[in-house]
Amino acid sequence: MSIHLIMFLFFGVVAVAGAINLLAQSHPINSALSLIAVMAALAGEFLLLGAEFVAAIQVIVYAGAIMVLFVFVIMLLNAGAEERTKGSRVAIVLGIPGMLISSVLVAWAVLHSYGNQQVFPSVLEGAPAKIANLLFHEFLLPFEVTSILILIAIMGAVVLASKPHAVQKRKEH
Amino acid sequence: MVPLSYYLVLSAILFACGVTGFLIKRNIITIFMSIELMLNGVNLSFVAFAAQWHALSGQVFVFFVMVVAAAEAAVGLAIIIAIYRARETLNVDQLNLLKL
Amino acid sequence: MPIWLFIVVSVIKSAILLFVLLTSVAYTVWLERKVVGHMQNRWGPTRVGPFGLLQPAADGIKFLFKEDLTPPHVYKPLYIAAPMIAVIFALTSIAVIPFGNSVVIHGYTIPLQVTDVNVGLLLILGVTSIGVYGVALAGWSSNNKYSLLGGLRASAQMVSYEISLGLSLVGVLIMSGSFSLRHIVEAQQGHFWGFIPRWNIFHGQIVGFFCYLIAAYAETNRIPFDLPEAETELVAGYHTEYSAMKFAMFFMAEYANMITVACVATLLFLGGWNGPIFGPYPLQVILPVIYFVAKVFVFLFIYIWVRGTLPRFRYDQLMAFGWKFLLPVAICNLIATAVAVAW
Amino acid sequence: MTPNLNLWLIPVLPLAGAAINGFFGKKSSRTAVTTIALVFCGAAFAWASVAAARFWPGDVPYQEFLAHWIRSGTFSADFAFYLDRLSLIMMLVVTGVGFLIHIYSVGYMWDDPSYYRFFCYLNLFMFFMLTLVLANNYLVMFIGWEGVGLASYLLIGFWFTKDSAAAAGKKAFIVNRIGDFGFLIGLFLLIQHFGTLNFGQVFDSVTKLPPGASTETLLTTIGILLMVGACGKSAQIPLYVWLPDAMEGPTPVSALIHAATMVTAGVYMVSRSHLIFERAPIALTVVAIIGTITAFFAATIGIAQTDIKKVLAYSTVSQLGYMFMACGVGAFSAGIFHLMTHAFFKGLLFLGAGSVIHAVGGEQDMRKMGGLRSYIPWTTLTMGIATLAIAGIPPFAGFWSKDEILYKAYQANWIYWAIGVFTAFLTSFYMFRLLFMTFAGDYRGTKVDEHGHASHTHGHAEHGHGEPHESPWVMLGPLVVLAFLSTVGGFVGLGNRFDHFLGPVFGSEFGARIAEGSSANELLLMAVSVLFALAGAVIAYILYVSKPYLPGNIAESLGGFYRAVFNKYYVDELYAKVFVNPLVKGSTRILWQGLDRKVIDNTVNDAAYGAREVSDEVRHMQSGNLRSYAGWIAAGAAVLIAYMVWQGVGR
Repeated sequence: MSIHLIMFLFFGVVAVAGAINLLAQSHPINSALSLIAVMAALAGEFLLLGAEFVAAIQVIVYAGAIMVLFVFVIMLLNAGAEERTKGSRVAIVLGIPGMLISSVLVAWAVLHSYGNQQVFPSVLEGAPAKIANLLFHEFLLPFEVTSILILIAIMGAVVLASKPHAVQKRKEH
Repeated sequence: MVPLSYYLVLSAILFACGVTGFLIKRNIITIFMSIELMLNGVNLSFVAFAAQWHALSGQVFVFFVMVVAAAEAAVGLAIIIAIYRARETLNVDQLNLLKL
Repeated sequence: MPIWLFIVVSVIKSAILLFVLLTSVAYTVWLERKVVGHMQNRWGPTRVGPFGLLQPAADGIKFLFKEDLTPPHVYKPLYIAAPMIAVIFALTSIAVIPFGNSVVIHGYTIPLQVTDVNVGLLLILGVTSIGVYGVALAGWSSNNKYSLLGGLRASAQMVSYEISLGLSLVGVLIMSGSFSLRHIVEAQQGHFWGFIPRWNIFHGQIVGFFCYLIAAYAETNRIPFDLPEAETELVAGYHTEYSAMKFAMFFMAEYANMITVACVATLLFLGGWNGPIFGPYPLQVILPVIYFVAKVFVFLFIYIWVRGTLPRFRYDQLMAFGWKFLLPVAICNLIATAVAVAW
Repeated sequence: MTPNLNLWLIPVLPLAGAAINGFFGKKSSRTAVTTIALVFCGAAFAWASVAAARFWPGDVPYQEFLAHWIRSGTFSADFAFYLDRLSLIMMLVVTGVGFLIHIYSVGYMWDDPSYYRFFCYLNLFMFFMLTLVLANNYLVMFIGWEGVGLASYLLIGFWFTKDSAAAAGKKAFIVNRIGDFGFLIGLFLLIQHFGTLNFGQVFDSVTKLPPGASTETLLTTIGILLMVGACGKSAQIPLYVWLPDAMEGPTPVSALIHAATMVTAGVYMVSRSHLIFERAPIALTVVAIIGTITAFFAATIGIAQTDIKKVLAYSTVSQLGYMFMACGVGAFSAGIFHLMTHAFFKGLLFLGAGSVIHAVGGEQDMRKMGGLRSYIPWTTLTMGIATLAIAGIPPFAGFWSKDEILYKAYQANWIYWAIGVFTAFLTSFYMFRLLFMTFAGDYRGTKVDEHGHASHTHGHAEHGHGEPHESPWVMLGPLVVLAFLSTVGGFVGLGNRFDHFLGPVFGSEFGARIAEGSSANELLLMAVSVLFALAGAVIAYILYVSKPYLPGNIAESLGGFYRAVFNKYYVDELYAKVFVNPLVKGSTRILWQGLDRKVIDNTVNDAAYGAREVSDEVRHMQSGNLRSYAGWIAAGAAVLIAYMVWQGVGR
């Protein structure tokens, strides 16, 4: 067992445990914390794969910004524990088996076609400069488009989250 | 060295957990978090493939996924706040009318 | 270097660093009380030891032996985890900070740094951004409206100012072309016209420096941005319900964060350990460390100075300042730097 | 090389006028509309004159490229213009006569409520006609060809509230489609065999084709198909029926479109394609026969018509027949010569007829006219000149061109000549009949002011006075100009000058053939045709002036034949029985009740019904519950993934 495999298993177990805990917990703040754990573990996996920059950004953006937003909203709305309401039978009858079937199929297909191919992370260095080069040359258009997406998202968020009478007031001015 | 398929299977497990969360959770915020979990699972696949094929584009894609996730979180959480204001509940089983 | 030796050296380095850090945290508290006292025409601590120098030890003992009170209505797991999260992430980030050149012992080159990672700066940013959970969760799990408001304010404030913080650093990154703190410091060696040091603050990043300074004050919840714990409004904000060692952990986290911020500012803007180096070999190793510590001290002094001078912002002023002034300035600085470097 | 002539301006100027009037005319004053229409049309004429002057002498064709249009494989068609001596004549005739008729229309249409619409259409017509004339390939020509059809349809049905006008417009449009169908197939054959529609390239390829039966068959087929198109546009047998009905349009329209310009497009197209026809003798013979028969046939109908415009319409058909006869015997330049003079005198006749109708307040029946010479002297004078011209009395324009055609026809085959001369006699007869019935004798119309409402809905209702009255000078001016042209227009053909002028276009061989004819022979033939024309005039004088009771007696004695002629040989009725009714019935039975109702409607209804039934069940899926949607999505994804895995493994 190489050190890589051990690390992989460690982070993988943390990630899966976090994901399952996300499902098991009834209080959203616990789910959020589990999700942060998953993200941190995934950052570790990224490091193993040689993607240092992606790992750092994963922590900063996902764990440090997006999840803070989630926690903030949970705190703002003072969301309590989940109620066990009778919702949809379809979700259980169709969804769960569908999900199981597809994951089994995907896992089988992946094992079938990739078998024991090894990953050599040391060859590929996710150096920020190289990624930036790619991002600002080959992917320049998508990059600019996402900037517009972000702008629209900001405006949408401001409009949606403003209280209705505040919007009304702003219109009157 | 770790086989590529391990990463892919881990990614699939995380994705499946996300889907399950979407199916069984009632709290709309938790459901939203399940979506983030799915996105994370996909990101792992991207990075693993990038390492496998020595193509940095895979990592670049992770950035795009993150940007989309951030935008989605901003708008989605704003929507959740708006819904909560109108209905005073976060339970999706009770949010089944297609209007506020 | 064999692996066992590497581990041993790392452990020793970590231990020393942790000791130094905790000590300096304690004495930063002392320094603050002393300086603010003098600013307010008081003496500050004088009773315990000469000049009150043993006051930190006395404080520590008091914290340790006080009753650790857990209110009954709190959400316990997070109530306990929150101060730990805060202090752990505050101490972690010091690991990647280099505080001097390398030492050569028995032919082995040992960098004065716990670990040198390529993306060291990003690591610090990531770890500090995780640190906000400590504050936010403490506020939420206390189940107290003052604490909750403190936690909400903290999370909103830190998410808002983190953007300006990051953008103000990008200017430096563009100039040095690396995320490694060691490289950034090495890029600042030399002088202009023989006497002005080639530090980034003198190298066009003066605006970036002040942006960073302001955003960092907000990130560490220090005056004038200490809204999360504004005692005149929120009793004590997020740590209203905390006492004894748990409270001490928040205290330590706050001061450790201050030190980290001061270290980063020194490394990025003030040339790190660069300075006039002379004398025999041991002096050549020790002098840079002294320069580094001196610069960090200046920073900490400014922190305390500001605290003794400025009043607190109102919350809406804080948000307006962050989004409508600081962020545009940081972006302009970034654009200007990029244009200058590209030219 | 000739300097850049900016030919594109010539069609585009009227288009601009049409656009401005079409978009803004409704709110503008009549003066503004008039100004726009006249200025743009006049500018086109002016620019055409300038271009002609700069192009002179123009023995080398001028081409102007404007834009790429179609680029598909090896085939290409461009927006490009082509100017040689043939299109030069056409361009000048179209812009010149068109401009005169625009001026005339100002007076004629002044009281019409849709004044701006009229000028918009008229300018639009000018645009398409000039595109047709100036095109450098068949495709651009086809645009103009279809465009003038459209303009003609719009203008015939200008008073669309009147049923007969709307029906006449439709008839013109549909009959023209039959011809266009042939034209299109001809174009397809051209593309198939030559891979281009450019005039120069097509004619190059045609001349390079090896002689032989297959070449002849191909060119004959193409020629006959092109002739079918020409038949439709130029109202030749069997597709002439739309032209008399087209007289429902305003009289200036009849003058411009259905006498002077559009109907001659077929002649122009056949002349333009002369290289194809010259190598296809059978097609050429077909052209000649159709032309001859049409000329004679239409003339006989013209004798018995009482409507002043109908007489002129059949006369137009007949004269067009002459032109085709000329083309058919290979005398293309003679055909174009007649085209030009015909544009002058027939335009004049129609405008004069319009003036007459205007004078008597909308009445078109010649039996209710008479003695108008004292009321409208200028119209009488100009109409008289035009009648002399069309009848072929020297030295008026029609004599020269008609004589040229008859001479050429005689050289080809004396039967053409015989029929042609007899037709000339008939022409002279019915034209003088028209003249005498209208202007000679005493006024037979009622002098009360009911005429305004009697037959026309257009703007003469305001002229509520009983006396016939002379038209305003804005109408008489063009009449005078055209009368002058009808008088002297023939002299350009003196001594075969016209023939020589078009020599570069139609090849020198015709010049040679002309030279070999003896002038004595020509003079004899000339004398014969003039005699016949004079005979027609004299007989008309006897019948309609000195012994006005005779025509009725003759008509009675002829009995059935007279009725047949009077009813235009029942051709319309025949067409209705043979073509139209079966088509309408078939469409009703099979297409409407069978296909449309049973197949299409039922399919649509059943689909809608099925959709309702299915969605009635399926809508239960749409519970509004987010998690159940997620369940459906997960199940669907499972199916898709299973399919993809199966596919992947199957490979």
